[in-house]
Amino acid sequence: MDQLPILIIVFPLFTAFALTLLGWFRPAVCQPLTVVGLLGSSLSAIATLAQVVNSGPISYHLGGWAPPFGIEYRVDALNAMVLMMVSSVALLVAVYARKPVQKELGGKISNFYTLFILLVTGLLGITITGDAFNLYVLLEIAALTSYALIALGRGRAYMATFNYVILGTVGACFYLLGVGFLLIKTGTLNMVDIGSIVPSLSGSRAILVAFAFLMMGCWLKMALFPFHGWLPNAYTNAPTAVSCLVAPLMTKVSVYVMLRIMFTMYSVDWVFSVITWKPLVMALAVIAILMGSCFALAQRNIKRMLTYLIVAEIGYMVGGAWLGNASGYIGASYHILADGLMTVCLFMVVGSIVYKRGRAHIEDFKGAFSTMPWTMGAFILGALSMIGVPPTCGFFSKWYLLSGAYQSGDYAFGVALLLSSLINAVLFIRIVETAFFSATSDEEPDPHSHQETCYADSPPSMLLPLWASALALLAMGLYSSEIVTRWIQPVIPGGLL
Amino acid sequence: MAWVEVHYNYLLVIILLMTGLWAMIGKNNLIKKCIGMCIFQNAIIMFYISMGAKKGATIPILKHVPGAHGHGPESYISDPTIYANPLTQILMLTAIVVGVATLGMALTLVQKIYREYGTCEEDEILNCMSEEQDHELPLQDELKA
Amino acid sequence: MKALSLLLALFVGFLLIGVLDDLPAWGDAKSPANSYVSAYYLKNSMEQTHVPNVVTAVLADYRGFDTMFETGVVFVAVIGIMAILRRDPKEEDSETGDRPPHAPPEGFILGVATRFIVPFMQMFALYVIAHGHHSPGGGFQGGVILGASLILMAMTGELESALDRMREKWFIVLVAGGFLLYAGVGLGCMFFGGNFLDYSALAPLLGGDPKAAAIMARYHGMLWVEIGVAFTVMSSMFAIFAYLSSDGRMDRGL
Amino acid sequence: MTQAVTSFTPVAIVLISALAVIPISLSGRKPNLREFWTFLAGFMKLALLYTLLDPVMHGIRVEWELCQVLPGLSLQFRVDSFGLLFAFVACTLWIPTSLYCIGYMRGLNEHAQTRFFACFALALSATAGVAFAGNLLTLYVFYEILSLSTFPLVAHHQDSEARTGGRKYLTYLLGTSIGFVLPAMIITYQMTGTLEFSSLGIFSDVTKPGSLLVLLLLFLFGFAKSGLMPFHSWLPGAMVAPTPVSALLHAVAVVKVGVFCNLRVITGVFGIELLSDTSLDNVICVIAGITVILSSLIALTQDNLKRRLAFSTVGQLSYIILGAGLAESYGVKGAMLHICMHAFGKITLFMCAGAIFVATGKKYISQMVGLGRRMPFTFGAFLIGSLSVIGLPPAGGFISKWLLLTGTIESGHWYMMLVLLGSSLLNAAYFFPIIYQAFFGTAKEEDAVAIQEAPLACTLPLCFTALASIVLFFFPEPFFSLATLAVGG
Repeated sequence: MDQLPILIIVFPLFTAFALTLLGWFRPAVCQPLTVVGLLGSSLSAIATLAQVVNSGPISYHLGGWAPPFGIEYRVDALNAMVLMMVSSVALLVAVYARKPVQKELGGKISNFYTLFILLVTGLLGITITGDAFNLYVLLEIAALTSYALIALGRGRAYMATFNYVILGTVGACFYLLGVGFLLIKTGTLNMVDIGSIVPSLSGSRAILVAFAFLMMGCWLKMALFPFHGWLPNAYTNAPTAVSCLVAPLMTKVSVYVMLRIMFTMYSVDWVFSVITWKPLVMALAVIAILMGSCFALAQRNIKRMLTYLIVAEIGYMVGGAWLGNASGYIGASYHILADGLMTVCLFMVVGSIVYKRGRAHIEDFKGAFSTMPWTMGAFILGALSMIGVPPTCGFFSKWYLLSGAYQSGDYAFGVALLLSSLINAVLFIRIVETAFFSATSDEEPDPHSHQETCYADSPPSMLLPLWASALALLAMGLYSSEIVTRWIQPVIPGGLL
Repeated sequence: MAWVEVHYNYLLVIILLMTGLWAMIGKNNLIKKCIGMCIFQNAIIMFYISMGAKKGATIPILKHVPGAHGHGPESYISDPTIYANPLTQILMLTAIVVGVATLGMALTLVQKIYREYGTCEEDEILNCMSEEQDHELPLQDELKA
Repeated sequence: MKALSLLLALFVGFLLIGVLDDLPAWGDAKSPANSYVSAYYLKNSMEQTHVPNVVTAVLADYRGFDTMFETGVVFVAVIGIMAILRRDPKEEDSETGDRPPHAPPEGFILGVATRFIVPFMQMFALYVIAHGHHSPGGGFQGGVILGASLILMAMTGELESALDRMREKWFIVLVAGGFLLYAGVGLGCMFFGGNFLDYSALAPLLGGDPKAAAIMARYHGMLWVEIGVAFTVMSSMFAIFAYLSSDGRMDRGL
Repeated sequence: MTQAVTSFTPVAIVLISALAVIPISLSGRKPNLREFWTFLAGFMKLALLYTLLDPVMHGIRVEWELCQVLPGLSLQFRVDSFGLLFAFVACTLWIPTSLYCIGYMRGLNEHAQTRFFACFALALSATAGVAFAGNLLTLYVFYEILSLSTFPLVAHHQDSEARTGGRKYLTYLLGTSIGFVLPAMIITYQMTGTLEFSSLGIFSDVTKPGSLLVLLLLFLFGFAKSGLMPFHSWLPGAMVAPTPVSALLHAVAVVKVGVFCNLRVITGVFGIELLSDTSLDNVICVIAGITVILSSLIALTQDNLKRRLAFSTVGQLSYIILGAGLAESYGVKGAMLHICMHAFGKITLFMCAGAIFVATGKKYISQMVGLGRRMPFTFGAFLIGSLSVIGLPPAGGFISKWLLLTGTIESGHWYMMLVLLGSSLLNAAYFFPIIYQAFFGTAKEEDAVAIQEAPLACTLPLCFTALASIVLFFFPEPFFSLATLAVGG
């Protein structure tokens, strides 16, 4: 059935209308409606992925017009994979968000779910579109919805969101400027079309400046090192359900956009031989990894610590993409999936702790193993994946990134990866220690007394998605060679050796 | 001077870009940041429109062949050089609408910040927040009811 | 912070000046931007969509998907601002003190003048929407004029009088309804077998010789879409004004 | 070449104790039922192992592939004689230790016993996983699972002392495994394209000796569980754990896994010939020698009985690595045998330490004057255990020490013989005072009358293991032939 690609967008879009209209009268219906919409979207995403893997890339012409003149949806294995990740993570968070939203955003439930599903539509649109300008419009939709969602938090959220708005707009306008320069030199907006024209003008400076602006736009959106100022404040002050949704998806989709720009609009030999940016970008990635991990060490608030870890993970992906060899590319694209799952799992755990104990500072984890065993069980899986312990998927993305770094001789990047894994190990051991050791009270627990462990774990509607993502981490780890050979291998751009 | 005469539209765009960018990041007052944002977006809109302009071209609405009144495609002049470039104008329609939406959102946030801290100056807000941080009660955090 | 931003702005400026002479000259008709895709639109839009105003043709048909998400941006802005600002008027507010006491509308002349002008504005807006195919205009421009007429009423009279004519519930339904109309037409084309937003698939609705019906289906499809856009833009302009001016309480304007 | 057959038994062995975790944690309310599950799993594991003994003795390699995890690399089990030897040691000793655990935990009325037994079973399945690992990746997977599943055991007391011990335990083990083994594995995979163990070693002779040295050091210090000198201090730190944990884990399972991995790397990844050609074996011998001497000296100064035993374990482990480092068939055979002999000897000593603590509450050697007469069985077993560890004739340790000594002469590292003899003397120096003091010293009055033997559930297993180490001297049959097969094969 060739209408699959557009179904991914139509399902959440029409749910958004239903939510606005119905939500006004009966807010209770919003959450199930969102889950149904996202279910439809993720099923069609999975079907698209299956179709793409079996029979090669799909090209869907919007409005019936052929590509350079109309807008085209170009779906190959890479963006089908990211589509599946985005829609399934959003589905998990939609199921998870029921209780925290009721508790934190009592009055604005229908608004929240409308913005929630429009953000997912925006992200899905960014991932699937094959047209440079359409990507800008969807970037703006995703950005606006995330501004509104984050601003739903209280007090300090407004100032954090205002900074996010300013830097987000600067990023989007840089992207628009880049597309403008491309339009001036190539005359077309379709990514693949641009890709075919760029090699012939590789000498011109306008193409170089266009690449500079596109990259600056992407890096601002994904919060790479020098441009990461807005991310920690914005994601920490956002309500729990919002940070569970925004943290795993926004930055990963921007990394995907960077990959799309580097390897579809431009070509491998343009990025790695015509311009000599590789050392600069590798340096940025290394600094991002080290800075993110060290700042995470210094945090008391676990949610803020996780946001700094996101900044470090971005360093992984950018470094992987700019290594310039096949296993670096595999590592980067595999890490988009792995990191999405890891971040959603850890943020859901923090969300459950905030839901149960009001706050997520490190002291609030005290005695969590005894009172919230299931949540902490999933936390251990997520932590293991973040550290890079084998059976989970975090290990395999580190494996590819490290072998890529070894092959291309970027030892600084390799050492940064190992150092950040060790720092992650220290971070999570510290939390496991607090959770494992002292009972909920502060004084020294008498080891021999059988303190009855009051079982006060979070409700099943929060535990099920949490465990689904934790087990998905394991499954992705075990089937990683399947993912790499069947999905990523055929998509590796030609020039990468 | 011939060089300026040929590229003066890009020069204007660059000047507007620089002022907009500087105002957005450098200015202290939040409203001035929003104004800077508008200047920045309008500069890019001007860049696109100036890219699509042609010397001596009219608006891209097809004109009748002189004397013909039918509605078929043959009775309209469709030579591209006499009409301005429609594509860039459409893209900029979208950019204007996006500009309005972002400005609306930014002003809403400024209003909320003003309601929260009583001032629009960024430095005053920051030390308000840092004061708040110091005497923060142990449990009073992002979930203060 | 100031010096850093100055530095950054200057850097971006010099980066751009460095590239100036590589860009095509001002007004040059042969530049790549004006020759490749846009030349195709100018040559073929009349024969493919029968719409003389090429801007509307490309806006609503060739790149119709872009415009749909553009209305999406407007829709998102309204929902976002509503989510942030809106609160029930009854909620006691610590700073009620500083809001100006309810000022009765000052001038009588202003009231009479607005009541006289507004109907003509709205008539002109409908003309702009309907006549978008042949003359400059279309959904956005018409919608903005309609929105302006409502805002004019709100500013000169009182927000309450404007709200009486356009209750909050109504403009939220209209915002969603316009966007739904646009996406609904797109979905309709899918039911008739075409791709999303492929109006020529609606030809069977018009009947007659299929080739001509396909072109006229595009013509009318665009009109429907423009109406959807007009609804959304109108109610969103008014909604943003209403929320901002009444600080989310939707009772008294500034 | 040995013909390979695929069968599910190795996976069954690994999974039995892992699956046993579920009934154990479910039957938390009824302790006796819970203990029954542990014993059931232990005996089934042993039975399955016997079924594997026969094919392996005839040189058939049993293989099983779980799933392809990386292109050209899969989670794969391959049982060869060396792996079987180690699995035998771990599984046979699990049963007496479980009995000992019941006696100890109930004797001291410890809390959270269900979690204790569940983690114990999980640790054993990880140990079996390491034993049967077919390639370096599977070995690394189970190595990590073992470190994580033993953390709740080490930090069982949940007090501040346990916290520091647990923190040091995890940071050392996780830090070195991620910091050193991961890059080493990746570099080897890049260089050779495979991580399978093969008796001739997988490095083609073109690789530069410099990078080989770096890789060797990364592996040796990466597997920090083998307690080589700079990375050994987690072992004494882990003595905060209850004694059955230090008995089975820090004498048998955890530390032996570290040594087993190093031996696998030395024999399977580098290969003995390559080591002797590039004279890397001297590097191993020097590192191991230093660790042996230093740890034996430190053990002399320790007053806490468990810390003294811990440092003696560090020394004994380096015997095994030293044996492998000789890069000569006798040395390697001696090393493999020493794994088994030392396991039986050291577990007896730790059980005695635990029994003394349960019966008298004494931890420090200076307090244990004249207890021998009151607790004859415990101190008798302690005597036999220390004989085995020192390597004197009636106990099994003598055979492995003998092979190690012949190995040093055969391979020409005669100075290593001095190290071995010297450290044996040091072993005697820190064991015999305890025994002498216990039997011939005069106990203080209140000790003389109040003390009597630890509960039966504690003394029975330690007598069993003491007897076993004596029997092994006369009849070392399954282990000896397995070791000869491993070296010869």
